[in-house]
Amino acid sequence: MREKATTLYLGPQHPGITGNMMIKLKVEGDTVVKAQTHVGYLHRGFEKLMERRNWLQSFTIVCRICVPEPDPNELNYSRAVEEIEGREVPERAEWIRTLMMELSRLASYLLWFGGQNGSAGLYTMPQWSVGDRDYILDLFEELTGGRVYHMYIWPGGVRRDLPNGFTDRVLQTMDYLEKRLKQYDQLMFENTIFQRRAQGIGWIDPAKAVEWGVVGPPLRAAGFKSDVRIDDPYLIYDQLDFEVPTQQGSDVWARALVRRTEFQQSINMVRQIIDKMPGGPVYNKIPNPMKWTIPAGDAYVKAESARGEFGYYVVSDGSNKPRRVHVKGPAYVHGVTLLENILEGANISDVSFIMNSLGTCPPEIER
Amino acid sequence: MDTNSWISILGFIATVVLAFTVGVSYGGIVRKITARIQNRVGPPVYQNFFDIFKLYSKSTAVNHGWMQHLGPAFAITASVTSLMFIPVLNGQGEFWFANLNFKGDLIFLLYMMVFGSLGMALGAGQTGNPNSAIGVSRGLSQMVGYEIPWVLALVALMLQTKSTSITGIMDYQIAHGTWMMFESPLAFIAALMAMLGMFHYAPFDVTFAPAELSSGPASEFGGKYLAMMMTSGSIFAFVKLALFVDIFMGGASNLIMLVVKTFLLYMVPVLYGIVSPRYRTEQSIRYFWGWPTLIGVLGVLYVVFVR
Amino acid sequence: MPNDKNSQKIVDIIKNAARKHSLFVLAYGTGCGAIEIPPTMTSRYDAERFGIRGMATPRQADVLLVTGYLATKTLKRVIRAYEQMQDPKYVIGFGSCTINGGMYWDSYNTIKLLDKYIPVDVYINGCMPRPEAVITGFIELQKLIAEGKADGATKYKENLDWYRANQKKVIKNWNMPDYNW
Amino acid sequence: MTENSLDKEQQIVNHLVGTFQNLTGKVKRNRRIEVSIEKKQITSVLNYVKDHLGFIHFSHMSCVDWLEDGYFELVYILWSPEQKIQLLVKALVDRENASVENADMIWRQLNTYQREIREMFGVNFIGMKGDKEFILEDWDNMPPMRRDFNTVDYIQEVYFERPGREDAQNVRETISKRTGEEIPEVATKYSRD
Amino acid sequence: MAFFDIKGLVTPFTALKQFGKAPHTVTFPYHKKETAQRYRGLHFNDLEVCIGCGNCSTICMNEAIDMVNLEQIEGKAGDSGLRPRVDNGRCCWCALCVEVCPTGSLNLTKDYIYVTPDADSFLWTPGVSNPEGKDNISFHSDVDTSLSMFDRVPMPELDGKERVKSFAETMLYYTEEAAREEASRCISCSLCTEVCPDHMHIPEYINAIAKGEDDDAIRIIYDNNPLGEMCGKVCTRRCEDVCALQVRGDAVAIRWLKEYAVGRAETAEMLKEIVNPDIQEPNGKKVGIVGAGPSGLTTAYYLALKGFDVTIYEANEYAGGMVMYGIPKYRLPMDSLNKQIDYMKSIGVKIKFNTKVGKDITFDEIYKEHDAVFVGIGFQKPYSIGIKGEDAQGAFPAVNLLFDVNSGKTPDMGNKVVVIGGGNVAIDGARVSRRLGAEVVIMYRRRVQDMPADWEEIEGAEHEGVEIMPQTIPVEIITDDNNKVKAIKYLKAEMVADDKGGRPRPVPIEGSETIMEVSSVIGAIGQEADYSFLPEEYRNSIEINRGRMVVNEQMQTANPKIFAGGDAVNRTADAISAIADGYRAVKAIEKFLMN
Repeated sequence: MREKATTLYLGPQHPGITGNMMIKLKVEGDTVVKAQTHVGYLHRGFEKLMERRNWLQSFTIVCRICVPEPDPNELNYSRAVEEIEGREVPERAEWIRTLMMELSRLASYLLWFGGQNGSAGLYTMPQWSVGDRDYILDLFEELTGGRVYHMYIWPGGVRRDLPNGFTDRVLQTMDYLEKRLKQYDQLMFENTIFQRRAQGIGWIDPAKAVEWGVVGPPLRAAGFKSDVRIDDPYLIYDQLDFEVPTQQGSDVWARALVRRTEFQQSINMVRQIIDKMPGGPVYNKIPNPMKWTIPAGDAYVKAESARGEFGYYVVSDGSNKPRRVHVKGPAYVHGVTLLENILEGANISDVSFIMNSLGTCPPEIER
Repeated sequence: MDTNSWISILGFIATVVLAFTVGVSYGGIVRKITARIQNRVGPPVYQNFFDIFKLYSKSTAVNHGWMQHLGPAFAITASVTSLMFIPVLNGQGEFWFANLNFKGDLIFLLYMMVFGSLGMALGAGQTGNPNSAIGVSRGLSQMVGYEIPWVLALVALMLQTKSTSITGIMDYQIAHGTWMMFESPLAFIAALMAMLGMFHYAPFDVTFAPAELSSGPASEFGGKYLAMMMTSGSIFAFVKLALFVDIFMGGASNLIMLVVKTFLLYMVPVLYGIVSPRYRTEQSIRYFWGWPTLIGVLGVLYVVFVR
Repeated sequence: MPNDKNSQKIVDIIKNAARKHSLFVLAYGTGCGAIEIPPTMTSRYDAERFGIRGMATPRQADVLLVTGYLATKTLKRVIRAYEQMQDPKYVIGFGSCTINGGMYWDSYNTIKLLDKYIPVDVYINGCMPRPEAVITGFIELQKLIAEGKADGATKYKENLDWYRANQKKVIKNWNMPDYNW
Repeated sequence: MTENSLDKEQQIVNHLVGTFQNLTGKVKRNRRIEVSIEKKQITSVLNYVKDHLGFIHFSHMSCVDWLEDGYFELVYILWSPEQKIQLLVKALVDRENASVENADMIWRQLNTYQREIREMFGVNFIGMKGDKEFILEDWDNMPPMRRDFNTVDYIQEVYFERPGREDAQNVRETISKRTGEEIPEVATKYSRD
Repeated sequence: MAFFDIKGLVTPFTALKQFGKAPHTVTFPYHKKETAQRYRGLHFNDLEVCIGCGNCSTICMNEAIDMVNLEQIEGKAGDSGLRPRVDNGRCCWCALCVEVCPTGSLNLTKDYIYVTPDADSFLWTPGVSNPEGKDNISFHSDVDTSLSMFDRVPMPELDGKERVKSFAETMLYYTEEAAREEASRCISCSLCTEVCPDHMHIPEYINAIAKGEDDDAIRIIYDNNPLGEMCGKVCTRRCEDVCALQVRGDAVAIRWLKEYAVGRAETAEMLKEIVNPDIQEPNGKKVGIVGAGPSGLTTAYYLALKGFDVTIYEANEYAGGMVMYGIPKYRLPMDSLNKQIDYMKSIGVKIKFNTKVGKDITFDEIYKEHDAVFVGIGFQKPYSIGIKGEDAQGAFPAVNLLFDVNSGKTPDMGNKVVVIGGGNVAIDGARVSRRLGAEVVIMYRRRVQDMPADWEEIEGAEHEGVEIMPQTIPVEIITDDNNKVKAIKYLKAEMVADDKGGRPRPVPIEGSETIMEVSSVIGAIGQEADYSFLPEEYRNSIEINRGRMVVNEQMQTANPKIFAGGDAVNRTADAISAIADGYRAVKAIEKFLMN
């Protein structure tokens, strides 16, 4: 039976949409026949803004590019600038940066736990996990002075050293999260209904995944051992002991499991970092920021964010302002071409669910 | 009019007030309990009263045609009418707040309860909002799902008690000194599983699923409409609970008993909802047509062949 | 709605008390401030204590949170959502961006002064405002409602032409239904 | 990471230089290769590296506006998951009526990047499908990411600024007014920005 | 998919256990969570510490910070009198303003709540809007974390032992790289320009150096100072005392950067090519200048550029005045000065050397011959020390010693020299004597930190082996029978706090008399002007008050045709003030003659 197709606008104002974007769905009955992503609701023209800001000023705005996970932006920007300029970063700063990255991954996964279950109607989970995420934000606040926007990793190192007793509080929080993770397991991962919702949904063809530009947990859930932390090591990841989990299912459930495993991995990594962190300075001071110029050159740096490869292409023309900073967030591919593709044939109930499993984050698509 | 009529009318008004109060308070208590399970403080228990009063005080300037006005009106009429068939209390063969009842009212009630939803469906359909339309179709599909075990359970009851009126079933229980949930456990289980669907808590909240359909049929209803829908929902919750208590749990001889029984019963869908994600629509229907229907059929067979 | 608490009728006082304690927030994350809404609404800060809860559609909501900058493309949707909301309705502006452009003051695609396009009842300072600040903003809004001073919607109706002119200056292709309630 | 392991990278560069005319390349650092090609070679080079050299993952595509020199620089950033090498393919396009051949049949996600670049820089990709509007809506000005698009002028024209800050003083002016110092023409371009 | 998975159905219900647990909700506003120690909340500015440099305003990419006048703040030297005001409708709390604040007065506090219905009330003047904020400071910068570069690029100099061997320049001056680095420290606040008597365009030329545009730097310097290189070597650089960076670190080496810039032009021709001044057509007016000191040269240079016919009358063989003869060559080599003067000559300044006014030519003649006269005679006559035996052989003023040495003579100092005084001239005298091979002791009445001389000079002297005897008051020069200096008698002094709140006074300690054998005593306690060249009538027509010519703001004396400047007018005894006087006189003379 062929039903008449209706058009359903999912967003921009819609509880099921992640962030502020819109998906135009052509629906027959409960089945999506065509999906089209519309972005641009959060476009601020970051790259244009940076043309008018000098190298240091730009560092404070890059974190706004991805709100749920600002730290990979700061890290990438700083690393790109350091690579072009050839600036050395003190070892301790690299360790603190890694700590930031892993904490931010944890925070991002907690938000994701909430989002994934919120879109599935299990409202207890967001209440728990987003509430618990706040403890990580507390750590960020203590370390950086800001809850959400840290503006902490800057070219040359990090802004401030760890405060007294900070490592103890990090370890306490890790213990707490590990305890909570068991409860999450019981509520979510062992929940039959959740499993039935997630299995077989949002399938990405593993044969095409790499070519389609899938990155991060979705790619690992398709069976590829792909992680920037291993493929193109940065910071001190080569000194940490961790594994890249993979799954074969390539569906929402497989992605959930990958994230679940990585969550535990990150907790372990944070412990290792705290354990091994060397002393020393945290910051290789930059010159007077108003007169700081970077030699001409370009660099493409990337980091593994919680949602996948986050790339920055930075070009300097030798002046005190960046020529071009072009951001590639994982959602750029996930949120547009990939999402449009795998939504075809999906049930409307699963649209938001699938979108969450890909980690779509509109601000990094349009910037 | 004679005195009896006056008493009936007064009793009826008292019933509505009671149903409203209990229904809305339950809503508040549920929010509080949910909050505690979610590790937070939660709103005050009287929060839902504020919500409803506030919604009544809002302007409603949206106009999508007269059907939209009728939708909530249908819903509230249906809920109040349904309420009129529910004997609220029983005692020594007398029924307080018995309101209307007659032979076969259980079957009539079945229709009445559907009638409300249909009214809503018409109203929501009129708004032209695709979310509403999809929500309505989902709601009706799901209703078809849970009505089957529900009707099966009621058939079992009716066969067993040889009565098609609620008071008849209550009489049966009083006369036999037992509750139907023990007399006819399979029917009770089937009805209970169907009841999960009736309350639209997760995993069966497909109709209003916010992440999918904004809020489904209610998408275009704000202000007074929403207040009416909330009111009718609260009364309906009471209707369903009281009906369940009446026919399965021997009714209640006083208000405290009523509150205790209905509250305990209410906790079943609520707590299940707190720990469950939502089913997809077809999963939900498949669920109702699976175990609950099977048990319902068994319940009927049990009554027919064993009793 | 009378502006002075003393001249409020008893009905208004009751109405406003109910309105104050029941604020339905439109779930629309317009900008990056939306990231602090989940913590505010969930277990750690739990705004539901004040009767604040999210609502899925504009029809049902009382409060529009403009969480930060508005791209012109979003502004159009925000206006639409705002106009769909039922009276009385309130707007809370989050953070620097709604006040004077914030860090996007020189962006070609974001509006700078929110109150030129829709009336704003309360502004919250910050970038982003923490959950505590957000809650303070709600408390301030509750206070205004109780005093009958949160009358942004009335202002909007009275000065519709002025608002429309400003809106149309930014939104070039104006194809929206009239606002007639 | 060992420093002497740039052989792999150098091999690829040499291979590419040998395969294509007018192609120059260099190893930027380990795991980073950069090649410059001509505009008309874009699809053939991209196809070649994808099919023969294992650069199957398309990471990023960027465009840099070299206003002073009069061209756009298109940068295709590819990744080889096997060899773990990032390849930057750069091609220059004239700023005037910039147009390039469409490459979204090689990687379909390239479509998104090209749409963005078309919208933000006004580079025309010949034969590309997809809506004209991607991020912006009803934009009737110069493509905004071009460097000659002046944001400040634009915002002054379109948006409002909150009054109340007119009493702001410039430190340099305050001091020079106090001392009667006259700042010569030649110095003004070195004033604090 | 198991059709009936009892475990999966039951396990989620374990979540219900949470019902029994106390909620972890922060019940704000009833219970407030303390913000972190470095939380970035609202700004606080310590108004007393702030110097209004405006660096916060510059770094702010949101243009959120305005510098505004406040009622309670008055501008003064080293303080622009402006204070930052933050537009909280722009701020993003990145705290870069805190990181670049050179004084550390601007901080962020733990307060962050500010909620209001009024959109126009978000202008926040830190320190005024929240006077209590001082106790609440959270995010702040200290010297280590601040982005201001507090450490000066070290200046290479000759080793002290090397230096005393010759009159070679002691400072080796910045290389290009060092100069760029040093210049990039400058935050361009321009507080320095106010205290510079000449109001040179300091931030601009430093910025030009930082950007690698040395030629532009020279042009900017030559805008109002034709002796840039001289200033770069010997200026008293009051600018560096008010540098925003010196509050918590080292001031920018403004003087040496200027030296670096002008020093790039190695010859007068190069200088002319770079400065490439716009010389106006001769206008037929003649101006005579008495004295080729800094003020006279400055007047001459700028007047010549404006098309005047300028003639300088100089008593000595070389131009430069005190700069030429009063400053030792290891500080200011003759080549350097001559280069600058040659350049002036090349644009049309005429200098008549060896022409002492009053002897070789009368003032009257000059007065009559020119349309205006500028008198820049400076201080040549040293004050006497005022103790017994100062007319002895071997006791002489430092200026005379410097004059002799700079004129190429090698006076016989003996082997032990005492220099009396604590100013730059005293140090110069001491260091010159050291180079002539003597043991040198400086006697100064107060403490070392009270010495008016540059600390660099004092340090330099110490490196060269000059002994400084602070709190020492000479009372008598003991002579031998030939009236030749034999020894000096002095008293030790203790510092007594001044009752009136002034600086502590040295009071001699009774019975501390000591006698030290010396071969020469050099007095360096100041000089005064010599007006003997002026005929009585002129001396009456211009007003001379306590040895100082009185001028109005345009450097014009009571005789409208006579202008004056330099030490004899301002008594500061530094070159830059003289240059400033000259520059001001130029404008006045132009106005006087052209209208």
